[in-house]
Amino acid sequence: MTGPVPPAGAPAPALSVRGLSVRFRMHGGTHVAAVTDARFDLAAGECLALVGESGCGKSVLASALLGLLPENAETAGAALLGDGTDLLTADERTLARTVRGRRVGLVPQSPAAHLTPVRTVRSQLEETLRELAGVRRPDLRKAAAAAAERASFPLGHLDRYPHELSGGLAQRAATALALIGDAPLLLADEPTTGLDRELVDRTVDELRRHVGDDRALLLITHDLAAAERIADRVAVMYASRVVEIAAADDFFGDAGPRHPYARGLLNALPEREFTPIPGMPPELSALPGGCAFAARCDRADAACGTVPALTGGVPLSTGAGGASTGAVPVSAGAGVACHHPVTAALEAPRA
Amino acid sequence: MLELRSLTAGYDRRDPVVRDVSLTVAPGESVGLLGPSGCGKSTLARVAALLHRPDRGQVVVDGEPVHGWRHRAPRDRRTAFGVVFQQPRLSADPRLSLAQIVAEPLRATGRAADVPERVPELARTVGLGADLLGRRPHEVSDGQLQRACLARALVLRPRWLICDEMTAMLDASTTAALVAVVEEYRAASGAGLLAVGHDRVLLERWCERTVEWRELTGATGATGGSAAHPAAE
Amino acid sequence: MADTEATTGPGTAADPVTRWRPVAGRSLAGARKASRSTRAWRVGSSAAIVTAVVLAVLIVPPLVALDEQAVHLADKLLPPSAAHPFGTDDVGRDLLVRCVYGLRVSLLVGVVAAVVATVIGTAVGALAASAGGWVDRVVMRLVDVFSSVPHLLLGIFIVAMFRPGVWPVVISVALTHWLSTARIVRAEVLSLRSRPYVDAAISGGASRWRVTVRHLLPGVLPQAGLAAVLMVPHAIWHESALSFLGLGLPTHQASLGTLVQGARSSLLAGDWWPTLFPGLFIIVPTLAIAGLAGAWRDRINPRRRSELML
Amino acid sequence: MTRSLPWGPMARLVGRRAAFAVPVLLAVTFGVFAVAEASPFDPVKAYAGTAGLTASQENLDQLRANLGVDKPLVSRWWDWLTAALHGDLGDSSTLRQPVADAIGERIGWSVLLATTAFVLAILVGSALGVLAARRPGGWLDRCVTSLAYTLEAAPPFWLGLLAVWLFALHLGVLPAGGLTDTSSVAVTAGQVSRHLVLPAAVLAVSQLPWFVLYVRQGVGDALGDDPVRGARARGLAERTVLLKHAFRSGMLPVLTLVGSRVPELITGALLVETVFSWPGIAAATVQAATSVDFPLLAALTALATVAVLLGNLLADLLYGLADPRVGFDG
Amino acid sequence: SSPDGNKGGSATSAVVGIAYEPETLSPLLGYGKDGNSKIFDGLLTHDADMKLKPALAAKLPKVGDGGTTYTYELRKGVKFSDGKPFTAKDVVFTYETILDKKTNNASKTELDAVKSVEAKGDDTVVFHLKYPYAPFAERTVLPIAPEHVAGEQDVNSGAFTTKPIGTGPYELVKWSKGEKLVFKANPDYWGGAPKIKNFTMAIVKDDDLRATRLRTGDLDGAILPPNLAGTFKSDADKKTYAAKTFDYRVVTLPTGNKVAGDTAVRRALDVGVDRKTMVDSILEGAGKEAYGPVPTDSPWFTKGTERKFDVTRAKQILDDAGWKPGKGGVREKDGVQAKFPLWYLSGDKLRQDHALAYASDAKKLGIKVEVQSGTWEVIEPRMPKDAVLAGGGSPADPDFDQYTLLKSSLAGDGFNNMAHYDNPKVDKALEEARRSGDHAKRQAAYDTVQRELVKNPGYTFLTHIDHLYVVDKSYGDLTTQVEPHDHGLASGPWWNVEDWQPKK
Ligand SMILES: Nc1ncnc2c1ncn2[C@@H]1O[C@H](COP(=O)(O)OP(=O)(O)OP(=O)(O)O)[C@@H](O)[C@H]1O
Ligand SMILES: Nc1ncnc2c1ncn2[C@@H]1O[C@H](COP(=O)(O)OP(=O)(O)OP(=O)(O)O)[C@@H](O)[C@H]1O
Ligand SMILES: [Mg+2]
Ligand SMILES: [Mg+2]
Repeated sequence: MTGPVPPAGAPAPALSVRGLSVRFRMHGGTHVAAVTDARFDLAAGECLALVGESGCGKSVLASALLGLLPENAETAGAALLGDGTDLLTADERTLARTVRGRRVGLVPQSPAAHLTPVRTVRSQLEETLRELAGVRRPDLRKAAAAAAERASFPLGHLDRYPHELSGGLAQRAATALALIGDAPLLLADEPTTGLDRELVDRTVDELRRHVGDDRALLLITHDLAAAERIADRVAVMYASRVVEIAAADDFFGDAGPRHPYARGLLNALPEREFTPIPGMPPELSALPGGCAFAARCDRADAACGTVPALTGGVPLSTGAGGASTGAVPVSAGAGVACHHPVTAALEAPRA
Repeated sequence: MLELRSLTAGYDRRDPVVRDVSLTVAPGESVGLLGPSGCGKSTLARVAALLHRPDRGQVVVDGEPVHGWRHRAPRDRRTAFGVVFQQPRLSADPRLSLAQIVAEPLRATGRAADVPERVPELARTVGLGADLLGRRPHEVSDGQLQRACLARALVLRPRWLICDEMTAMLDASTTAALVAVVEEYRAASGAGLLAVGHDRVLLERWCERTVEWRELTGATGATGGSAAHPAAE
Repeated sequence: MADTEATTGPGTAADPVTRWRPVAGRSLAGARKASRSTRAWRVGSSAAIVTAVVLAVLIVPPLVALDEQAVHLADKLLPPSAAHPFGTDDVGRDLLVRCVYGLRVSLLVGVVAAVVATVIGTAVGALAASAGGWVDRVVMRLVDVFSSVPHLLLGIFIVAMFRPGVWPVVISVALTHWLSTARIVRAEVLSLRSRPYVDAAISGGASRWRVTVRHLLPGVLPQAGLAAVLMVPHAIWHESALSFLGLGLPTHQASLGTLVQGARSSLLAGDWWPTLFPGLFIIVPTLAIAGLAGAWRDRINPRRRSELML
Repeated sequence: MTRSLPWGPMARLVGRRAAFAVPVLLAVTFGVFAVAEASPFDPVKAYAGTAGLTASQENLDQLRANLGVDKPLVSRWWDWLTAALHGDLGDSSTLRQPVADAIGERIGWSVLLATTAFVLAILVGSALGVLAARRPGGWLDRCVTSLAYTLEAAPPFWLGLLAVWLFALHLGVLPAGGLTDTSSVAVTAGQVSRHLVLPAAVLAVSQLPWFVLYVRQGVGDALGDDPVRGARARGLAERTVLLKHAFRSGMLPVLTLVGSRVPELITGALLVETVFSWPGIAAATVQAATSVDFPLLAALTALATVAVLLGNLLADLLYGLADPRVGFDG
Repeated sequence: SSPDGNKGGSATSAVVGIAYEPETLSPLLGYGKDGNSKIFDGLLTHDADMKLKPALAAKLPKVGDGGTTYTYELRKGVKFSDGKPFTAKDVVFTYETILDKKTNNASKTELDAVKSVEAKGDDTVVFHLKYPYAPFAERTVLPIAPEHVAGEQDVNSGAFTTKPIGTGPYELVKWSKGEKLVFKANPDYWGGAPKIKNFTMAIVKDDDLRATRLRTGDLDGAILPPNLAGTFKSDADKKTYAAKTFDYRVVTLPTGNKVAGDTAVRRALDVGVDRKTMVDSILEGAGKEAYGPVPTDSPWFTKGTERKFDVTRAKQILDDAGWKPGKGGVREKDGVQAKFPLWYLSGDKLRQDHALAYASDAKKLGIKVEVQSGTWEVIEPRMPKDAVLAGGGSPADPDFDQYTLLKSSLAGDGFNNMAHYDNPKVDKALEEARRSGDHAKRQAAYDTVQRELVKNPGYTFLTHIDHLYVVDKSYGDLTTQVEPHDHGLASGPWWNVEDWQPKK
């Protein structure tokens, strides 16, 4: 199920995120730290699943990569595309003309809200085809049908307005739109909400197929089954930080995640224990000084008063190891940000 | 008893989405409704919550057939249903803060006095911090917004809960937490639940009974071929 | 372990090493979004102008007790000077005094008419749209009836029925100008009415009235507010149009509209001051009001709120 | 397979409006009769003009009888109405002409002027509004907005003078007034179109501010909304985002304006025609009103009503088409 | 600046801008009743000095039967522009139709004296009057309509009202309402074909625009208010003509008002207003001080009735009459404050300025004049009690003005005698002057009237205003008539456009 892993020393990754941070300025001078110091690489042909508790900053991370943050946001760090374009500092013109849709595609969360309400799905599809794929007028209808087909969007609903779509239909429409640009990097923010299992599988398979060998996919999802189905690696976010990056096989396999939070997340699945992680996530406007998970963690001790760095420790899989990226040894392949990570063999979760 | 009897509903009289569907939820019972995407589950949920007038058929609440929908339904009828909508972004007034969104039903029904007590209590239950409560919908994540929407649905202590894909945009832990919140409430109040979703595993784990969409059609509500639904391309 | 990492990346969000870049500045290609300080400055100056205008209108004329109609034929059309900072008009009246008096009258006409028209228009439009059905149809046809008689005609009739003066003008402008507001508000409400959050409100037990007031009206306030602001200069326009037809305020009584209107000939003869100063007196307060309204709109706009800090 | 226009609902809307038009017309014409009657204007004095200043009372009384204005209001209205239904609109006392002739001769020019101006105002207004909304707070935005408010305060007779002064006198590029060159008799398309430029532009400019500011506001709001974010994320060109997404959503209030600005347009036309010696019918309206020229006034308001009703119908049809969430109710 | 492409400046055409548009072109409804209608001719017409001369009549009328019959011998061979001959029948038709009750002609009062009109053969017409009416011949300048055309139609709304046919020097080519009237020369005009072949009157109601259009060269001539005419002073191509007029501006001092009706107040105001400054500033010099309806340079003017501006004397008069200074500088007498309202027609700048200047002058005397404006509808009911800034003036005969202005029996009759002036001596003199055919007697009677007005003014006459016209110089030196208050279509330098001899 795992895709091909990029060989070490391969050309620059499709996306390389370095210390990306986003915060929102709020009233009274406070800040909401939505993303803090994210660092990871995404190679061509690879699919990275980004999971984490609701509100931990996944969508904000995606928005930051597309330069679509609201105006009260501030960013830091860098997010480099394969050719060195820094998505965080590129000017709007570059982003609009060459990046969005063309080099970085997005399946937005809340697709219904992201469709223009006064135009039919068909017209929005055709327009995108015309602009991004250069399809000429006579071929538009067929191309639109084909694009809809890819995302399992029923052709009979093409002439509907967004408000006339069910949640799942809107989701599929959004996916269809995002696939048109054939972007080398695709950000899919919850592309399967509102879909039934069969459609989820079809959709993620299509995404995987789309990625193939030369594109990369950042799959933001709550649907761990979907992540398991197509992801090569899994990144776990908690309270604005990436707390673990692991190969999917390890994460979902016997070894299991190493961060206590990630383990809790898996355990909460209905097919497993279906119990929430105790306690509540911290408010991003007032993050605790040390490890943000400490308050909910049964392993916490005094050491957790400092923020743990994302360290590789022992490479857990064949994933593109830290060695290849030199200066920032742990950011790319796998790692966990925990003072007391779980060792694999000990506590592998059983469904 | 919430009975949906041979309901036909949709957005175009000539081509209804929901055809001849029947379903019953007993008080205190939790029913999960499974169905493919786009088959009409949300529509049915809206009919059941008295928000959408069916073309044919009857909704019977506690033995009394419903005659008015939306504003025409008597207020206590309407508020007997707590609804969590599928798309939190669209179902939250963008001008109100989360706290106001939760408090709104109390205010609308003249129970503003309860606000200072109920809202923080519910916020705690669904896991919304004070900081988030002061923000407006576009300043929070979808999941956080959905928590507020659940709190809004519960604030009037409804006798029937209708959760339309409540957890679709939630992570596993939050899903588990919110399901726990609903179950706790049901245990305390004896409310009936109609949970709409796609996730068979989840619904089977959550609900006492799950039904498939295609089982609902036909007068008996047991058998009968489903009308060709859009997902069937 | 963490300490070793501190040099390669920021530790916490508050770490001084983190170099934050605002995104506001690059929200659009080349567009320099006004920085917060210029914005605040703009709002501040608008507020200052409006305050000054209100003070001038309320305090100056009674205090100074100048005779705005005193004619000094010998001093006609004097350019601005120390004695007459704004110069004099073609029968030798001091333009500064007349501008201040005119401001008083015109602002009264403009603001009262705008407020009345907006309130009526918003109420009618919202009522029609949220009631829907035949109420909507009948009310909107009544609106049609009203709008069918050209505004100026209705204005002429109304003004003619009274003695010429400020109030007939106010009434005639207010009564003829709520119609577009009503239609705009109705259309917006119709569009908002079908939003899912209205469903949520209904399910929460909100009455029709409450849905309208709490969820629909706030959504149309920007539209109605814009109509109101636009109405201020428009009312001044109307007042001078009525004068043009010989039916407005007594033409010797200073109002900004009539001042500008009366100065046309002087302008052709090359005397600019009788036009310029009253013109500025119309435009500057209007822009100031518009500026304040814009700031207010930004405040109530759910999306811009986080960005604007007053 | 493309979604065809919703002819059924549209036809029903048109039908309903047509049915409503009858009572509306009755109400408006009667209203005008009543208001004119209640006004202090005296048709006889107006008819007599300056001659009336020295005319004897007896002469005036005779005139009153001749003009038929001594009858009670209701019967006058009824007479007018029944005659009008038989195609006789009566004689205008101010124009000393049958109303049908008077209107027939001049209405074309008014319609030409008003529609040109309106179309111009909508197009230019929308364009400026979109440009201003693109960069809120930018210099273009500030210029356009200030200009719009300024123009809103400038009545057509002012703008008219300024326009003539600039274009006819200083630049000498456009004629200053009239339908054709002042000394020529023939009405040629070329001449009319040259003479149309200034009055139409002035009328358009006087209508511009609402369109500019509403488009600006609508587009500005839409630009901050999720759908536009979605369109941007898809990588659509800025032009497309602006026109096909932000403007498509933001122009909805403007469509309403199309209907509700018709009365203002008529008001504007009424002044512009006077200022530019344009031989249309609107200029006669004021005279008809102050002279209480009932037949002419009633016919003109009926015309205005039809224009307003059509404008509103058009607006509602467009709105229904442009915003599928609203439909064709009303 | 000399505009290129001056369309009208060519030798044979002229375009003039006027402010008023006639409602009708039918003489039967009042068009051209004071003569000079371009399309039509009257039996008589005025020359430059406003003296009567024959037009359609071959000579001036013979007056008989003690001033009650007027016999006109008609000019022979005159044709209407449609080729049909003009006969006595047309004259009878015209007058009878005007006097017909069914005809909506508001000025038929002017023909009140007429009992009947009789055609004697084809070329003699006899008017029988009800009473001797000395100025009757002045009334026969009114245009003659063709019976064969106008008689076939509804007189009030027929096509003739907009498409007239007459005997005059010009034929109407086109009347584009609200825009212009286009005339072409009548080649068969009995007085000889005019040199100006095409004559256009552009209707430009707005003064400022008219001035601008004149400047652009679009117009060859235009009537302008003093301040705008002034802007052409330095223009080498334009000449300004100031037509002398009988057009006065007057403040009515109604007898019904305790203050304005007081003779002392009236007299004080009469000498205490600064007419000279009004002429200089408001009229920019284009006018004269007025002391009565008759302008100071008219032969009918009674020398010595000029009032010298004298504030001291005015105050003296008031003091003597018991008007004592009260609070706020306003005089009082018997508990009555010396104040009264003064109305002017709203929108009329000239009257407004006169009213304001009057009020300012009155204030210096201790009389508070409250200036107010309104339409005639508003003003009319107030005329018996409130002062009004009125205007009027008709050069043809002193009777036309003075009788309606001063005759006590006409007080409150419409706009006649607005001040409710009541002076038996004046009444008697007016009646005498009206009935007498003898010039000297009439002169004496009007002298009496003017002297009485000094003793008891009733009105404060302020100015006689010149009508200013600016015309392109290429038409050579033009003349103007003495003009009445009403600006007829054909007043101004183009009163005799048919006789213009353009230079080029
Ligand atoms: N405009 C904003 N202003 C302030 N805070 C914001 C804003 N947008 C998002 N946030 C905050 O940033 C955090 C991250 O939000 P984000 O939408 O990325 O969450 P998420 O991980 O995508 O959650 P979900 O799974 O629910 O979509 C949330 O806590 C949210 O409250
Ligand atoms: N307002 C509307 N107007 C017209 N058609 C609509 C409208 N809302 C929904 N539909 C259509 O009705 C059908 C059923 O929609 P509904 O939202 O009930 O589906 P659903 O079962 O909830 O699907 P999902 O699981 O994707 O949310 C769909 O085909 C949808 O396109
Ligand atoms: Mg998200
Ligand atoms: Mg659904």
